[in-house]
Amino acid sequence: MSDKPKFAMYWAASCGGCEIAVLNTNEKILDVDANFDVVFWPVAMDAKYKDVEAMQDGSILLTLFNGGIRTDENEHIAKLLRQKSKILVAFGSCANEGCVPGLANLSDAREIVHTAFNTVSTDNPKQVYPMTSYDVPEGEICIPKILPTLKTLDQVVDVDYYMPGCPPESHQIAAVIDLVIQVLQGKAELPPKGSVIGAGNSTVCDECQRARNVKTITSFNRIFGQEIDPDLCLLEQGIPCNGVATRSGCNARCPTAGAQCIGCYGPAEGVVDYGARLVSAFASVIDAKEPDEIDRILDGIPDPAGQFYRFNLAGSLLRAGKSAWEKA
Amino acid sequence: MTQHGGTSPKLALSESKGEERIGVYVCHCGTNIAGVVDVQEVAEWAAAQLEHRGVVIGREYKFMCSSLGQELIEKDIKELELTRVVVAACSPHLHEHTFRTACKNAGLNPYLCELVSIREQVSWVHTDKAAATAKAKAVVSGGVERVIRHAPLEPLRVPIHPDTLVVGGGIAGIQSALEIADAGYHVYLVEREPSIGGHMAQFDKTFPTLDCSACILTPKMVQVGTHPNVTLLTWSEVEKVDGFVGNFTVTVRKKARKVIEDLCTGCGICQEKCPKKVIDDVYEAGLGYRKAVYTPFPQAVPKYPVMDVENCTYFEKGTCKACEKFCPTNAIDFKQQDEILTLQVGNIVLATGYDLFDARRVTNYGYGRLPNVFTSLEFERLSNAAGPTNGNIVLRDGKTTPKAVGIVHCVGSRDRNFNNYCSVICCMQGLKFAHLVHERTGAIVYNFYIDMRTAYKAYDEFYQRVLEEGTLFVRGKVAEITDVPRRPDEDGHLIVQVEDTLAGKQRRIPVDMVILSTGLQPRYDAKETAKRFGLSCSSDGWFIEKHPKLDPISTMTEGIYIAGCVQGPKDIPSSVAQGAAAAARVLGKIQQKEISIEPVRASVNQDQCSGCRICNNLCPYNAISFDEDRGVSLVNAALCQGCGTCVAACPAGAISGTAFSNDQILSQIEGLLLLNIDEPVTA
Amino acid sequence: MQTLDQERTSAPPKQIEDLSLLGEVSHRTAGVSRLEMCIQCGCCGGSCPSEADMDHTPRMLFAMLRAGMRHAALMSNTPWICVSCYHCVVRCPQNVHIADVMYTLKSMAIEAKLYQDSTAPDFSQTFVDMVEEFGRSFELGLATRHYLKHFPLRLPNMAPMGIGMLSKQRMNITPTRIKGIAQLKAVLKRAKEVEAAS
Amino acid sequence: MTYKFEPTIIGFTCNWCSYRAADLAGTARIKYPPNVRLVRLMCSGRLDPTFVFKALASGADGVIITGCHPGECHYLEQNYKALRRFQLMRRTLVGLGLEPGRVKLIWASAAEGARFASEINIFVEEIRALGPLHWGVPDDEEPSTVHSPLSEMEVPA
Amino acid sequence: MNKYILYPGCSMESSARAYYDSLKAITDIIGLNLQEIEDWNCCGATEYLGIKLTPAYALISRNLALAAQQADGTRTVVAPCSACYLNLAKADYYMQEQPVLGQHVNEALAAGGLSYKPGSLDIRHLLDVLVYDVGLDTIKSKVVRPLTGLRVAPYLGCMVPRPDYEHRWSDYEYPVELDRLLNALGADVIEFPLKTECCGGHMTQISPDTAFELIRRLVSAADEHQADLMATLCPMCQMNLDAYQSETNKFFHTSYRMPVIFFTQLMGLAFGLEAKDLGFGLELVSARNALAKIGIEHPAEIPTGTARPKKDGSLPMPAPLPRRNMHTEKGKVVK
Repeated sequence: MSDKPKFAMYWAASCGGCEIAVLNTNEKILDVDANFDVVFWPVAMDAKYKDVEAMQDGSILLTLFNGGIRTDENEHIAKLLRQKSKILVAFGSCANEGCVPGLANLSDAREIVHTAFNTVSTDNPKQVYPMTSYDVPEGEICIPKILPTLKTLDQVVDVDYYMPGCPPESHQIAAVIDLVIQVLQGKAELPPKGSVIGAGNSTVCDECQRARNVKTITSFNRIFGQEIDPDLCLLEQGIPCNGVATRSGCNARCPTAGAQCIGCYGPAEGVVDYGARLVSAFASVIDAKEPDEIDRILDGIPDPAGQFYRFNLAGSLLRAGKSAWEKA
Repeated sequence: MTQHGGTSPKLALSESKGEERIGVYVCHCGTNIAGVVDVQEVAEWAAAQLEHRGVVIGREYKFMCSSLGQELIEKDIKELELTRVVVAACSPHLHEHTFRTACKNAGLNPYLCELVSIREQVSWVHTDKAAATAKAKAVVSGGVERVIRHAPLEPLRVPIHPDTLVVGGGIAGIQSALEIADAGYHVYLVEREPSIGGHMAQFDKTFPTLDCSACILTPKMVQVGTHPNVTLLTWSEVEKVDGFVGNFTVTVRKKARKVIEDLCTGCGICQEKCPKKVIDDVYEAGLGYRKAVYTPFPQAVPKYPVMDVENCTYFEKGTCKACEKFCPTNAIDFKQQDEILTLQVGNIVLATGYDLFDARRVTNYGYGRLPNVFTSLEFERLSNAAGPTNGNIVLRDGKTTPKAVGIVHCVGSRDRNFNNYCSVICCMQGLKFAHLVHERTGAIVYNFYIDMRTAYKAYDEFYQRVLEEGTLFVRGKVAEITDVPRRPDEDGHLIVQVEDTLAGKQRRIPVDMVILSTGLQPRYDAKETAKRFGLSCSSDGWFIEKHPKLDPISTMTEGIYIAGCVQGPKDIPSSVAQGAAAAARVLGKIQQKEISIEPVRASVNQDQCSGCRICNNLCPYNAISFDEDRGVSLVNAALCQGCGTCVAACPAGAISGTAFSNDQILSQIEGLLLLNIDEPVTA
Repeated sequence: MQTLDQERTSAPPKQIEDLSLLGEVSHRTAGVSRLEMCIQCGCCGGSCPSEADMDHTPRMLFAMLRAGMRHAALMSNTPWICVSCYHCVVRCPQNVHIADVMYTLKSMAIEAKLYQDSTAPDFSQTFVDMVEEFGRSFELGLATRHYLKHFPLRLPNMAPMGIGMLSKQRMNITPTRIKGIAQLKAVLKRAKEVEAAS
Repeated sequence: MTYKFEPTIIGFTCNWCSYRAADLAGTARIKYPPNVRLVRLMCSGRLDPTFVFKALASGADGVIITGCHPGECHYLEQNYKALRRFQLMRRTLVGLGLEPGRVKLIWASAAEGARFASEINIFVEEIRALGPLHWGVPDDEEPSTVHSPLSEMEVPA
Repeated sequence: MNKYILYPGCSMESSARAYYDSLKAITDIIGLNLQEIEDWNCCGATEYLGIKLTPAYALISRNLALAAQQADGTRTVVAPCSACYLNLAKADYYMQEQPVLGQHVNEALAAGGLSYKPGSLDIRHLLDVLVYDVGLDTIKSKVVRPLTGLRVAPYLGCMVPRPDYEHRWSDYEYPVELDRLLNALGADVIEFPLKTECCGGHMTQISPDTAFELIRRLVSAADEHQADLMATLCPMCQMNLDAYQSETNKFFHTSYRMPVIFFTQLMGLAFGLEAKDLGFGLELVSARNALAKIGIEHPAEIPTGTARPKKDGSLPMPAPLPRRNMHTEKGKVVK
């Protein structure tokens, strides 16, 4: 084994997009190889958990952890990697704030399993459900157990840095890799622990080229079925664009391409609850004073929880565990 | 860099552990608090259970606001090196200033003190001692969490514009304007009628001394009219008020008089020649006539007449112009238009007065149906030497002198069907009428009252004087006044039907004239006026003072004062006193030249602002502007009033507010919820 | 009639429960009586068209309730003389439900068997008996029964009127009975049970 | 030990109207249940939905927001912004699985001490009827001890 | 066509037959569809309330329950009789004001398989519906024989305009609805100051002397105002003033002959119907002379009401207060 610093990357409850984003850095990936010894990266190389367990505590310099904590396996590995890593980065929206898998927190874990194994799209006439352990002649087979809710990485272990995005933009990943290498070479210093890296300080509007005016919204509309002015702020056109509250860093990709921001970079610096910011901001610029008129306008946002918490639900203040009243 | 979004609240708590040294002071307020809240337990609990949050001392004391109580805090700040102070006592609206000053005296920034209310919001509204004590602990805990996140602040200094606006030219407004003007400062006095004088100008005599109302009022009116420091704007109304204490911008509509003031000499020829007679609903209370061009009364100030275009023959039919033809100075100008004036003032005194209760609403008293039922204001005109009958007290036929007169108290007052409050002046007014009727006609006079209220100096003596004059008093609320006789002796009379509650029997008393001692009620447009000036009205419609006992002159809006009946029914001496008091307040403010105001202001972190412009039209004071070049929004601290709406709206979290920051409030919420109040149930 | 003075001297020593009289009356009155709000202004007594025949004006009666003068208050003929004209109700500055308080006092007097003259209670009871029997009022039966019992001497005077009413068919000779009389009886029976229990 | 449920309620008040109404209720000694704990803001327009979420997340069973009557805002019209935010916030909370009755907006002027107290009375009873707010806290059910040594497992790829 | 549920009340079938007959005669003309509550019972008048509270309100509420059950596309119950109107309206109001009363009543109703939710019906008097729903314009348009020259004293009695918890009338003491309706019929309407004074109510049965005095006041005032007849809307008032008028005359040694007629009878006359189809002749004090005036030559002008003081030297009177709904605009000054 070389004496290069060790690098690890892990995926918990995630889609794999983060890995692809890393590979999308093109030749920059070679810098990783040149500067690091990749010791654990399930998507890219074969490895056993026991190999990681065997490592000395803190022996991995940098771990990029993507995915939320959905199963006991996720949780086990998160704790393990925390123990073995000097720098643990919550990488991508899932690890940061739950992302789309976090929307499962709107439902009970049992409901989720039920939906997965026994709905019209699943042919399961015998009502077979997976079991966490099963005895076969060869011995006992185990699969991970699902946890009641999906948690973000920092709800399970201490996290050093946060790198948002679904996935993080490749140019931001490249910049972070550059930074770490410069730190290794003694040319730069690490930011304070707890910082958000690979993203901007402001919100998407900061990087959005669309023209913006004083806002008064008389209706909320979906993006299709109407003429969209390509140069004007989408929100001003009644499109519920989350860019106003979403951390900058993506170069306003979606609004530039003509689609509204859906918020994958999460809340801006210092914000406690992402959805609350949007609720407040959108409602503030509605042009109505009568409750009925306000309701009529708000009907244009048919699913406010989804609109405001698509990425942030597991990281929100309420975290959307089900309340008692809806339980059967 | 700050914490990341989803961080758990528990982490936030431990981070600031022990950074501050906090003193917690719990006031007994005699038994006001200590009677319900176990203050000792609260203080001890804070010291023990909140130690990890930085509380180093918890004390309770009989009266924290006393000088000894304040000294206690000052001593602790110095000796225990406190960096934060929490006082649990009364409402911050009462004593926040007291405790901040104590901190300041001990060298601690005054804004590092938090006063939490355990009196108005705990001991006075709860009865269960255990629950109240638990809530007091929660409130203290909220205060501790909040105060940790306080930052040292300096009060903002705002210059005071030396000019003052007085709205309403009745006796209260006149008094206020004169006091300020005499002190050497400029006053704009705005009155919507053609002349100042208000209701007092309509009266004949004033109780209890029976001075002639005009004799004591007109000199003051003339003084106002000629004072170099007073700009008198009659026939004018305030349309809009912008700004805040020290710097109000007021828009006034000066209605077209159709008379050029610079040319008019007030000779009165136009009124004399005007062929159109109109019932004068305002000054003569509907009992007399005026012309279409008129000054409401001979001593009017200013002397210039106004033209009533709704009734003027020229405006109705296009011909006449008698006034123009006869005016010796060509002062009539039919084309004159309303003027809009913009005034800059530092303070405002509102003295817009009252309306008379509409006695037609009490149908059983027959006012408006039975000719010889009069309202108090009608009787004032009737008995006034300058009134329509030259002071002869006669029936509505204009000639017959009544032989028996009934005076009914509490008309429209102390009655849930109309106004539920006591109108204060009606008893004395009724007694005054009794005296005048007795003196001028020798008629038998009955006074019908529920309770005789003659508080204040020399008032009860006046009651006794009227008793002595032989007025008959009947204790009972009059049930009805009718002209339908039941017995021959009732024929041709008005009959006052009433239970004589002291005799315990119903009586029907024939009289010739009934005078309704009509109550006072807020101006019909009081709500709109309140809105225009940013004030609030009580449910009755009177303007709300800052404190009902200790500050009946100020309002919740700094720089705006109230005087006279706009605050509630009152007699002339009280109106004058309040007008003068308001003037004293204004003068005090002007002489400070600048005032300090709470440093509650919003500001934008420009690094974080993305220029999304959500906040741009949220500010009613236009304090938020957008810098096109830099693509960021800015808050002008001089215009900001500190409401915090933009802070709450900023989607990027780029706007923060002093004294009510997100951190402070979130921490307070967490502190408040430290304890829950579920009661253990013994199984 | 028992006057205030007599009550003061002749009544047995005051019982504590008498202080609850006002509350009891208020509680038993339909709607929210607001009886405790009375300011003794006398507007009710002044308004009353039949006050001349009353022992006490309503105002005085309320003062007696406040004073806990149970016997004197229930003996007063005032509630029975009340013609339910509602003048006092709409004029009352405190919006006391005066007419309904009178109904309450009548029912309390009947319960306590405290009244000077049985004419009115009997009339009410006769009326109610007929309604309970038929579901409709029956004027002829009511008038004759009532006058026979209470004003036998006036009957001859009234005869022309009665004959007029009958001849013009303004009085039915026989009572009308509603179809759902059983249902009505059941409802009233339960109502009485509910009343007794509350 | 079992506990009788007593709702805990956070109330947000405006410095100019409802906080003074609360003071007035106190001065007039009008009683209301001790379940509500008040936070003073300068204006209902200052109310950030975060505050409400925070309260509900930290143990409050209900939140009552109070402000000046429409048209009577001390800051001219900021209470309308509070109204709009409230309506969108309530929709969002419902989407997150909360009963709409746990948050309430009422108007109370500085003169309405009695009204303030009666609204508190009503709201406390409404929340009492709804029962305690149980958010499924993530730590509710810790997963049982893992049956097999995970280290033996093939890493899923 | 306006549809309503009708609660006639006992008197309409006996002593006030003229009221019912004339009402039935005019409904089609003015487009009023009244559907009688099936198997209604007596409202208890003013008697049951003085005996037992809950049974009294249960008795009234059985009618409300039946009405709500039978209501077909309407929620308005019309009662022509004052006491019935008041009892139904008051029961509905008190059961809302004091929910425990509503609970008790519903417990009782349950014994008959009935229930009533307070506030679910609107209880209105016939006159209210005629003036405010049908409208005076419609009524005026149906007049073919104006009652010109007939001096009518409008008399409402107590229980229609009072206590009026729902604020349906222009005033408690001097409501103008009946005056306006009679005006629309072309009658000379007297400004009758005692229009809502008491007729004596059940005092004719309990304390006749008291009742006679009240009757005297009304009849003499109408006579004083030179009324040809009094128009009323209350069976009890009609009965007391009409049937007991001769007794009253005997008692006071007077000789009044004041006919007391239901306002619906006058409507029928104005609409051109035959007097005999409108229940005329059922009154004990005959309206023959009064009717003779109609259609005959215009009588000499007689000054109406209390004369206003002459212009010369006299002082102006205040303008009348705008009427409808004045009580709901409490505190608002109408200038």
